[in-house]
Amino acid sequence: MKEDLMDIICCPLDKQELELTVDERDGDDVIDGTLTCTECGERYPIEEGIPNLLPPDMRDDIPA
Amino acid sequence: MKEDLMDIICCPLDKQELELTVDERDGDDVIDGTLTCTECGERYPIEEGIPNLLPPDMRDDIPA
Amino acid sequence: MSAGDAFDEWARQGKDQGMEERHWHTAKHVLSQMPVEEGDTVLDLGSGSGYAGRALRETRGAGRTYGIDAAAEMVHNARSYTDDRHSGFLRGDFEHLPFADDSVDHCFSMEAFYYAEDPHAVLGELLRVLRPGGTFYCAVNRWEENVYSHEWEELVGVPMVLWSEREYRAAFREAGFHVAGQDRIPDEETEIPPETDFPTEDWETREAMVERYREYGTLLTVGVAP
Amino acid sequence: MSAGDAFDEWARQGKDQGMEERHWHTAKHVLSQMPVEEGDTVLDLGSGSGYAGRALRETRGAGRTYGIDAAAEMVHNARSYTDDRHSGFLRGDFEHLPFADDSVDHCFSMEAFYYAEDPHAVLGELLRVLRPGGTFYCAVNRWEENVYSHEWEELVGVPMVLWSEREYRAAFREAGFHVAGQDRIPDEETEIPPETDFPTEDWETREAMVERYREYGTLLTVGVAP
Ligand SMILES: Nc1ncnc2c1ncn2[C@@H]1O[C@H](CSCC[C@H](N)C(=O)O)[C@@H](O)[C@H]1O
Ligand SMILES: Nc1ncnc2c1ncn2[C@@H]1O[C@H](CSCC[C@H](N)C(=O)O)[C@@H](O)[C@H]1O
Repeated sequence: MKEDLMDIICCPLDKQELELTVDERDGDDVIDGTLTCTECGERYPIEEGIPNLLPPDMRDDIPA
Repeated sequence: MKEDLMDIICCPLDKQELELTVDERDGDDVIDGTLTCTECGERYPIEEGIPNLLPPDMRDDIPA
Repeated sequence: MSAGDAFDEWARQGKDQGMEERHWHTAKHVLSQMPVEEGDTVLDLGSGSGYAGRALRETRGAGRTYGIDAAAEMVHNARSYTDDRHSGFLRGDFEHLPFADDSVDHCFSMEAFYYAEDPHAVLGELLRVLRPGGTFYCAVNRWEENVYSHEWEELVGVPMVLWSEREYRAAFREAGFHVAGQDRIPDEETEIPPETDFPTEDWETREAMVERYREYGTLLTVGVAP
Repeated sequence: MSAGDAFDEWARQGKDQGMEERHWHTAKHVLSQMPVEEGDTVLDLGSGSGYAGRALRETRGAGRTYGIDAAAEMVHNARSYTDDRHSGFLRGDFEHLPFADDSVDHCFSMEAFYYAEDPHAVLGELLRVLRPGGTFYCAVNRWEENVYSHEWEELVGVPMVLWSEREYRAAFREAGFHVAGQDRIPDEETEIPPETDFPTEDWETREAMVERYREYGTLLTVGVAP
């Protein structure tokens, strides 16, 4: 995901701000990392450049 | 003009309410009459069933 | 000569019905998209023969439709074409609408908007009379991108607005409308003669005629009152 | 089986590209009507192969486009089809949009809305994320009036919304949208074999196939956030 997505994304549950932790990047493209809700603490993985912002109970695959 | 048009028409100049004087009618269809602005007093003719609500300075024909 | 005088003359010659027939190719598609519900009050700006109001009464259950036109003969003809008094007509100028604020649900206009002397005034008036959520369906086949429409001003003999598609959107927004969409509606029905008939009286090449009718067609801009 | 699982399977089989090809017949007309201006942020709900975002970047100068899709394989494929990182993709559920209030200019959705378990929730979420005046272009070819779409639920194996045109308008309004218009967009490109080839595997009669593609086509409902 391009880092400017941070301007507009939020936690799908409580719509609060997310904090980005980057594990791997390619310029301003975040390849691996984590988005953490600043309010509820829920964590959303970024894998292969794609943030997974499904509500946790819809996340069927094993998070990275 | 059908009389229920009175619900929504107004003076084209100052947008104030109009008062209807009927000279000839056919049921609720007003064939001949006058619409008078309750605010500025401007008069608008109804002829052959058709109200002429052009601003007076655009009215080129001789009013009834 | 004012637009009103020119169109009085047209109406006397019965050209209102010719326009209806030609414009219907496109107008029926435009009308069918309008979000008109049963009982709605709909305005037709520059109503000519008045077909739009009649159609919306018959097919969509509009409660009342009003055609407004500056030309006396147009309005007289329009009234004479229907017995349905819920489809009414009045003479007036669309830059000075004789309707109360928020009194109209939707407005349609076909091949009329570009005759406005002050098109911004028309948009301002419409925004005033439309209720929140009311739409303005503005169809014109004279506009910048349609190069074939540039010469009309000379033909009709009155000055005419010639905006681009972007300028239409900008002017709608400037007046306070939300722009919901913009589209070119092709005329699929005007007959285009075979290659061998060209040049015709009106068209140098078949290609140009196809482009004019099937590609450019009519520009529809849809505004929504906030 | 959830819609996500079904579509993961489809994406693995490369069916996302088949859908893109078929849906493009209609989608290009829908996209061209959207009032997208340079720099706008546009969302594609249930983005599949992601063609809509790519197209709006290339042809309309959209500033950023985001495709959201529940199926991991769809999103992975979509990302792999473009190097343009202003055309991004994310995995998410359109009933729980991960976007801030008023953060999106316009939203497009093709053949996806009817998979919603709670379609009213989708509309509510959209109204929240769209800025005032933002539009939702909702295109579906499964709806009540299109009788040929009724059997799909069985074929796809997941429950699917089946609203009438009127129900679409009512639900949009109930959510708080203004309804700007509604239209059936014909598919003029799907090839229809000559009379003598019927019945085919899928179609009893040529008439039915013509009705399905050329008359019903795809239902487009346009909502505008007040
Ligand atoms: N300022 C104005 N106010 C009201 N009507 C006007 C106008 N300027 C032009 N018109 C009217 O707009 C009409 C344009 S001709 C189009 C008529 C009809 N809508 C159709 O599709 O066939 C004419 O009847 C003309 O008299
Ligand atoms: N609740 C939901 N949230 C997000 N995406 C969903 C969803 N339910 C279904 N989808 C997605 O919607 C898509 C429908 S297929 C249509 C794809 C694309 N718009 C096209 O026109 O080709 C699938 O990719 C599916 O995974």
